[in-house]
Amino acid sequence: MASDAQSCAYSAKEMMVISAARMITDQDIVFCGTGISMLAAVAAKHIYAPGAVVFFESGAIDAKLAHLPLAVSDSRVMYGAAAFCSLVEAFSFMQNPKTGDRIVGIIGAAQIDPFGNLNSTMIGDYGRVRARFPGSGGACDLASFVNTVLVFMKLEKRKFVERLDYLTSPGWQPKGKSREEAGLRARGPAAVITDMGIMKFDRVTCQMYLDRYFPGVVPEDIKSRVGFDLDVSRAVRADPPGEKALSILRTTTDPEKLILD
Amino acid sequence: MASDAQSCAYSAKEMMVISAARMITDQDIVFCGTGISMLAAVAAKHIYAPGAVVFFESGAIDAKLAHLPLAVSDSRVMYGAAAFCSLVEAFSFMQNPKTGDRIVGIIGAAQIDPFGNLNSTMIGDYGRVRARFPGSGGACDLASFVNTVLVFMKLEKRKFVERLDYLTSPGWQPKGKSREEAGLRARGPAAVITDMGIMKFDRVTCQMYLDRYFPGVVPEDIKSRVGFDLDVSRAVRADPPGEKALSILRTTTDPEKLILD
Amino acid sequence: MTSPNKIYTLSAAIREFVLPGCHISIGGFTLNRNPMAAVHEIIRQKITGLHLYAHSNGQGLDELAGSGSIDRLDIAYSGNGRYAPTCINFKRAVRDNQILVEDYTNFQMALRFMAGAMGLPFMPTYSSLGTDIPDKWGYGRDLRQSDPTLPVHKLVTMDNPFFRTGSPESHPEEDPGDTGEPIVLLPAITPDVTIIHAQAADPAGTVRIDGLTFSDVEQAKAARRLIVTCETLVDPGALNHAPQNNQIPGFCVDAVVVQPFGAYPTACYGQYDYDPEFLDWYGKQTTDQDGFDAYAGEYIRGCADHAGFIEKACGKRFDTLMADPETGYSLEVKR
Amino acid sequence: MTSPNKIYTLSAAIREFVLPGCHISIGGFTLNRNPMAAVHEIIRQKITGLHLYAHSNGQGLDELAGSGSIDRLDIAYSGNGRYAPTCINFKRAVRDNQILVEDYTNFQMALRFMAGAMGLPFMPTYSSLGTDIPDKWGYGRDLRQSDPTLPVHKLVTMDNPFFRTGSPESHPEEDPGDTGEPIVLLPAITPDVTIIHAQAADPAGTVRIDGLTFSDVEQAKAARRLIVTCETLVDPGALNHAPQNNQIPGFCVDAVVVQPFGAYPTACYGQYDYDPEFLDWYGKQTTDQDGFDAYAGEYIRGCADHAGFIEKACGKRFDTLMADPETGYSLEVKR
Repeated sequence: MASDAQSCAYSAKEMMVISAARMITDQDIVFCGTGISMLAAVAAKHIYAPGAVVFFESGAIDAKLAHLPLAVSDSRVMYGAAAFCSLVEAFSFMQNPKTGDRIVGIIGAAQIDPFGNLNSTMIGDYGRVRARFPGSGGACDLASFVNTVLVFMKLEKRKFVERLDYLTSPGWQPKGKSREEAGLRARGPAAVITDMGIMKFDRVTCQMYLDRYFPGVVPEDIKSRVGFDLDVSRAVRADPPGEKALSILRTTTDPEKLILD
Repeated sequence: MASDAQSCAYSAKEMMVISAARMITDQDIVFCGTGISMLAAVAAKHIYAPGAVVFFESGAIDAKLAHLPLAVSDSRVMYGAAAFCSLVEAFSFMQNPKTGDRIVGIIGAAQIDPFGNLNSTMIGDYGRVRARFPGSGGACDLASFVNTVLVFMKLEKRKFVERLDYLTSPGWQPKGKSREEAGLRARGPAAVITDMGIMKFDRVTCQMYLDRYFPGVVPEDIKSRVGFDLDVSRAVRADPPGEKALSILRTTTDPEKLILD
Repeated sequence: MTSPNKIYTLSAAIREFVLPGCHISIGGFTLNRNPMAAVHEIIRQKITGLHLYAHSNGQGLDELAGSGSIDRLDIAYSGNGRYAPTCINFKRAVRDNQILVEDYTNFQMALRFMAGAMGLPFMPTYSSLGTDIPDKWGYGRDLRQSDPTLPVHKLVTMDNPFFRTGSPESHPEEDPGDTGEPIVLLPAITPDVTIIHAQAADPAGTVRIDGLTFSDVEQAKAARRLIVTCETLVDPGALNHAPQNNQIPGFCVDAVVVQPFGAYPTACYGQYDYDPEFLDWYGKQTTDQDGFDAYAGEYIRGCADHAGFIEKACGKRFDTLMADPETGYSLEVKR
Repeated sequence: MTSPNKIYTLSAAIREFVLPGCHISIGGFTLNRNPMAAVHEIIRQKITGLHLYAHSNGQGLDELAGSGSIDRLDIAYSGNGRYAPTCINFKRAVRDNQILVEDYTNFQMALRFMAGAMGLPFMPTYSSLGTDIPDKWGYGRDLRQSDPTLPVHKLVTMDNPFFRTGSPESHPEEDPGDTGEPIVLLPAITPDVTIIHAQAADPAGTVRIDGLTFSDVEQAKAARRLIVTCETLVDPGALNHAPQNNQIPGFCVDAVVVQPFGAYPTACYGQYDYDPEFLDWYGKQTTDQDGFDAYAGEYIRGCADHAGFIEKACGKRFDTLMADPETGYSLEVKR
């Protein structure tokens, strides 16, 4: 992790993006969805890991990303790419352990449970939906196959829940089974990056705990915004974003404030 | 079938090629292997069916075929093609009924039995091989999937046998089962084109019978060169190749006598 | 070549191949290369009862949901980039139980189209093990039993028969407790009709897609009938100079429709960009059914064809959407 | 980019990644784009005990069979166009029981590579039902049981679980005699190393194959290690102007070897043709083992590298093999 000593004013969204970007190295293949996930991937390449390869489920591999895409199908993911592939081929890079083990995936969700299982499908009962979300897209595929999954979540009690309305993407213990018992090769989520801090998962209990709280945030405030009992005893304060990182994010990655707005 | 009234001197190989070419129409998708099969497909396009699409398991679709290829991977199958595809995609066009039902396949074999089952793998016992042939290649795939299969065979007793040493490609009754029982959708071989005449298969008994004998050939001579009891009672004389057809074959299709030699 | 004539007008192609109640898939991905002219013609012809198969059709899906054209939907993802975290007409139609929905992942939907394209009954994957996707069915067993157009199962979880029990050193018979490895089999999709939009086609039906192909090629090959709308119809042979860039041979294609700007308001790589202003406006205009109906009445049914729709929806602004030749998208468009 | 350096000499790449006894696949199809320079380097380094997976490797397969490099072979087709109805060293090695052979169809071998590329344990197909292919195994059950590098079955025939029993009108429970529909599951291939030859690559490993790709892309992605020999190494970014023509991203590639004419004596589309005179001579020269050994001693081990081999085998005649830029093959070569 980079130690950006200097600090200055920044938004929670900027802190989230920088936090994710810090977790990406030059050796990684980064796979991301739309919105803040995509911003984090592009920011990682601009700030910390120019050698990282960003690829999209839409099939574009290592594009120039001269302008920020606003969807994974945006023509801006195509310009200057190293290669194109089909959807099947793109997801096959995840399912194939040779490449899947090197992929860092970044996704969001509507709900998360203590084991990092995710819901991005719906609230209510299946067939009697109260609120509908977009569905898995590639999130379940990613969470099933790749070794490093980063999850972006806004910290709200209705989002951090004891029990999901629908289990879209598997975490460390889907439906009470271990991943191995469920037949899943790769690991559960590496981190949940929220607007107040970063959660990780205990390797023994598979349960979420607070790993980092953002500067200016009190761990108990985070605990009170989670719908289950969150261990905050291990938490330390996160480094604020460095001035240089912020500057690159603002002037190179999203100068039009398309996502940072 | 074209009625080429005029006749002139021609070889048995030319008669075989013209016989196969006559069976191809403008609506067909023609799939062929190496050698005389390929010559027949290209001749069909040159003589009778310019609208037919020739494609190769190597993945070239509707190429110009400006020069005769000597293997399905020859760069001459690539020039001016309408599209390229992978091997998996090429064979998938056969397995998919929408396209597979329209494909006419032309193959050869080392042995054939009364039901049109083919051996292109080996003589002897598997594991104790007396003579080895190239193996299925795409022949079994073709014979499994497409509705119209034409087989080229030299008429010899050791090739037309009661019992195959190895069943590489399924005919009308593979291993004593109907194709339907075996799980095969498409029909068995439409015709076996030899150097002395053309065999077809009885729709009731699924057995081979002589349909056409070539000019100058006596049906009983054909019967004596077959290792099982061949019904020759229905045979009629085939039309000789027309002068125009022969001329196109010799001057356009294989002017270098690469296969006709 | 002596192939039958495949050139159709859009209205004739939709009328002949998109029958009420049929199973359909459309090409593209969220806000890129959806066959929007064809989607609008379906709405214009008031074709209903459709079963739509989509991995991630954003705009096309949402307009078919808003217009009441679809009854059933197999889907992986229904967002539309920054312009709709969840497509809004889809969202409303699901909440109001106007469409039956069955959820899959993007990989799974792509694999299902691939199985159809390959003439296979199913494709395997390890995706969705441990989730609600295998358990929650949008179409119940009774419906599946009575409707032969539906697969008999949403999916099937089986033991991988090639799984090697025990370690390489141990004898497998000593590991009776080893229960193997589960794997998911997904049923093939063979739509009655697929519609895709491409940059170019020739009269024989050879198709060239520039940029990403998404799952269009598999969707095209899986379908019983295939309509291709294209920006440009090129002369016979013109595409044969670069066969490596042509994805679909003519023998797969039933209708070729010349339809400039046929993907608008979604993007078409190398030709034009998506229209952020329209997509923003659409999102606000169609938040309720009355809003969608007003939009469809005025902008779709109120226009004779796609050119009329573009004139009304975009007008002179269209110039700002035209793609820069180097990057393939617009450098001028305000997003 | 800061990727590790992937540029290798041919001898270093073969030495590091092609270990004795390993499982290997090579790209190309009969007499086109076989990685012949690499095949010769394997023979030069006397690497033996290989398990080769081939759909239709003509020349490359035959030289590896003649040199005694391979012990086991999964194969679909072993001809070499007009130059060998059945590859002759392969034929002799099989007759003399020097290699264990297991037969598949071309589609099946391509599907097995695809399964490996997709990270799947198997792929289904309807091909080979009713034939000897499912019944005759080259590697027996005992060998498969004791050798964890082999799949536990050659293939598995199962009932298609999505098969709809009975007619749409009848209730399936009334058709107890309907036994379903068989389908064949083929085990994935994940070679320890795949070697392909391409027209171009860049230092990050991005690969561009011109002309047909055969099964090279699937073979490349299925492998644990991938060596790419290429006609030309291009500057970083040079291939990014046409991403649709690049088939393999750098993150799949372990070694890039610059090897001009690396497919000779097989063809390389757009670069040079196969060499009929050499292939005819090879067929006569190597009809017996002594003949092959003499050839290998003088032409392969007797030459330090591929350039030396070409000089000896072809010399000035090579000029007549150079491809015409319009057609991609030679218009001068005598066939």
